[in-house]
Amino acid sequence: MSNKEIYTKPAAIKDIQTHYCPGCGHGIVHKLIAEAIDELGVREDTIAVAPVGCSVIAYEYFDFDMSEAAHGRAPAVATGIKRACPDKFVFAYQGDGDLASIGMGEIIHAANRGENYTTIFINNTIYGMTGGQMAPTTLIGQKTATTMDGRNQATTGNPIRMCEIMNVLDAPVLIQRTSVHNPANVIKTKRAIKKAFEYQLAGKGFTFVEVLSTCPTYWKMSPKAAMDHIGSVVKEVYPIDTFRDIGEA
Amino acid sequence: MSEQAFMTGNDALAEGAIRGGCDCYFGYPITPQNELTAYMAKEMTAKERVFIQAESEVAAINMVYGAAATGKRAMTSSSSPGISLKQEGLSYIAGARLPMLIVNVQRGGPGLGSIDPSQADYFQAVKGGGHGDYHLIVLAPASVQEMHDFAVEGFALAEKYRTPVMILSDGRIGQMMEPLKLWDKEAPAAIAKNWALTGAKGRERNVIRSFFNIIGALEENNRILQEGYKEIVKNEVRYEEYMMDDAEVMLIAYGTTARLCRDVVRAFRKEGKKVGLLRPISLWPFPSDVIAEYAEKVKLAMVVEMSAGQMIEDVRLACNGVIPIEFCGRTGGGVPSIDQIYTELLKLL
Amino acid sequence: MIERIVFSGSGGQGLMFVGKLFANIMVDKVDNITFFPSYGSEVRGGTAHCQVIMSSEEIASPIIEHADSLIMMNQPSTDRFMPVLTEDGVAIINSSLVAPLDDKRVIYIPASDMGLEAGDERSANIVMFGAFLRYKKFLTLEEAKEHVLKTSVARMGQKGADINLKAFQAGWDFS
Amino acid sequence: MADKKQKRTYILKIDKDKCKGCKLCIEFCPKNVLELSMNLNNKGSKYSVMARPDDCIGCRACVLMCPDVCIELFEVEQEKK
Repeated sequence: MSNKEIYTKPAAIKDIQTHYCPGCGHGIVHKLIAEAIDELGVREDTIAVAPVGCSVIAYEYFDFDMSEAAHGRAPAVATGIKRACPDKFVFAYQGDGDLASIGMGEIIHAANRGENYTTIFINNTIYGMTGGQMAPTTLIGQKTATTMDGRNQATTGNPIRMCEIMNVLDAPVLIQRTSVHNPANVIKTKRAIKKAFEYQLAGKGFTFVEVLSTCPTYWKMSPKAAMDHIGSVVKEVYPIDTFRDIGEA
Repeated sequence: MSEQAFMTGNDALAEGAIRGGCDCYFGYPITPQNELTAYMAKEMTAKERVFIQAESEVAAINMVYGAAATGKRAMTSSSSPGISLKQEGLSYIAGARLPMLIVNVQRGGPGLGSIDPSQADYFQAVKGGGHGDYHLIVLAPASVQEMHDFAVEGFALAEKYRTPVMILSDGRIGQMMEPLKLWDKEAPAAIAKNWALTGAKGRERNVIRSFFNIIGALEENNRILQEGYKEIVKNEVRYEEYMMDDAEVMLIAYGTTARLCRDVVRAFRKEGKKVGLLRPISLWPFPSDVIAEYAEKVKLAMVVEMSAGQMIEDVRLACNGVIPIEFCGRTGGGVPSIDQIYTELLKLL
Repeated sequence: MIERIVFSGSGGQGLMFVGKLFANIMVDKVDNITFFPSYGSEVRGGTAHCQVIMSSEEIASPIIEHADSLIMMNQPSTDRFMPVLTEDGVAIINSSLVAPLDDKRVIYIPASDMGLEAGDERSANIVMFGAFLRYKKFLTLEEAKEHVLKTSVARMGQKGADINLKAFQAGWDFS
Repeated sequence: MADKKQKRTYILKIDKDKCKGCKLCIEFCPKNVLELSMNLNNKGSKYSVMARPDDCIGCRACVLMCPDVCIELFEVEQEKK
């Protein structure tokens, strides 16, 4: 009697325990990225950029060359890397505070230049690492450490929809929002990430995958309840959709 | 026969960086260094090297960080307000121990200030500028020739110590044209960079970072930085002595004001007065030892700066109260005239 | 030897061009030379100017505090720089655009009108340049014309260069 | 023909020391195969165990939802007669 492998740990991720809270979506996305890199055979050509935020030490978990970037500056760092080494495979991993707040300028301009690297954008509607403060993506009414009574539109504005903002730019070739709130959507997220990577490898240009993810700790929910919350509430504000896909053209 | 040219300081610096092996330039417009960016736009593109006009100074320095992380020779240039914006990135670059070249063609401040020449960014350049315990190697050119030469050797110097190198110039040297000899040899050789991000092929992965979350790891990184700084202090102090042999009075100035002081020295010498000039070329590491030695020989020193008095603090530390240290300067984009320096020193004699 | 020259006019009158051309010609003929353009805030007040210093000794500052020669194309330039002209200096002034002064140091030349006559009023800067070089004897006519021709062809083609040569000759003959 | 109808059997290999006990695998399993251990792992947390292996249909839901990459899935190959 022998065992046939159906799923084993991808080589591009290290065999160590992450520091993420139990049930945090970061781990799921890390795993999907590692799988895609393994399947595309680019681990030894990969240079990735980790952001500031909960995933600041993503470089501890992936087994390929990585650079850390200052808060919000990952698109500029990735631009520098990719322009210096156009034959390398480059992606930046950014959270919503990093990308949609302090790094809004960098991401818009990297996208607008059509930089040929991939952005994986984790939207969990909150600042996790700093203790659960309001993010630009925080939902109206969502309670955070800095919106104790719930985010108030009148004083803090509205949730920023990054895919929709990206979609007014001419250069990006793939703009897609996915989610990891159930197995079917995890599979779709994996497909989106892999497609984005393939477009980059074919030199198509800027690719952007926004992944709706959870923060059970600061949403004050169980991991499962947090996943269900995406399905019932979060995705109503952030529609799961392919906003643009012109990479095949 | 070396190649002769007649260029502005900004252009000469740009050409020096190119001949020094610059692979990637990232900039953002700001006067009075715009010619440098424009020169790079033309020449780097023509040579199929990397040129990007970034969306901000912040982005430009972080693009440098990315390119430098791959082991390529990367640089940026700006002027005072823009250099302030780059401090975040510089601190990260210093912490991550990435070699790179940064140019500050100083203008008046604080704030938006003016576009006139200034030396008011001395503190920022030599005392860190950004957060954390770090230094840049800071070179202060006093001529178009030095703008060129320092850029040529800047990358190799940065690589030798895995540290950023800053060329601290000002609007006057950046804008003026002078004859110079262009570097006509191969770019100074690069040092093997086994730390660079090139893809983890046949080796353990590399990580470039300034974040160390394990207790003691940051301290260890800082210890490595400080060891490197000790080496730099030991090996890289640069200065020029002008008529200092028998000097009884020592002028101390760098860059534009040092040029003016040479004229002042000559004027006093014509009258038989023993005035000399000590010109720090490396502002960090600062030539403290040589200044301390002269403090034992001269009876007075006067520091001349286009600021309210910044380098004078390092001169005072070096002299340690042995002699009186006087100051002559102008702020806000004003440049002292030779007459002003002469008159102020004459009053002290 | 020291010679400190200010070229000044309004933006577009080509004084920066002439000053730079002059400095580029002289760079091989003198021990030390600096060229300094006005930039940014200095341009305010209606003058775009540049300064050339040539000296047998090293040059401390590229900024002129006392000028030996002025080439002044318009009224604001004249007003601004006449006060720094030395006692025995010379000012070449475009009388087409500047009111006459009672000053022995001034050479008046109707450069704009002469440029128009040469084929383009924008060649007035070259007229002034011709008059300046003839007066100062830095170059022979042939040498000067060769440089003007070469630089003008590169910048504006043969037709513009022909006009510039005509303008230069007119300036040279005037002084 | 009898072989084809034979029920497939799966094994979930769970790295108990990497498991943080978030229960996503348990909650998303359509066949209620997994449950939390009674014991603690070396991080002091309860961890997922394959409590009812016979019910596993190899659908990968647990593998997909695991944020800690600590579940691997194998199919037990029956020996051919």
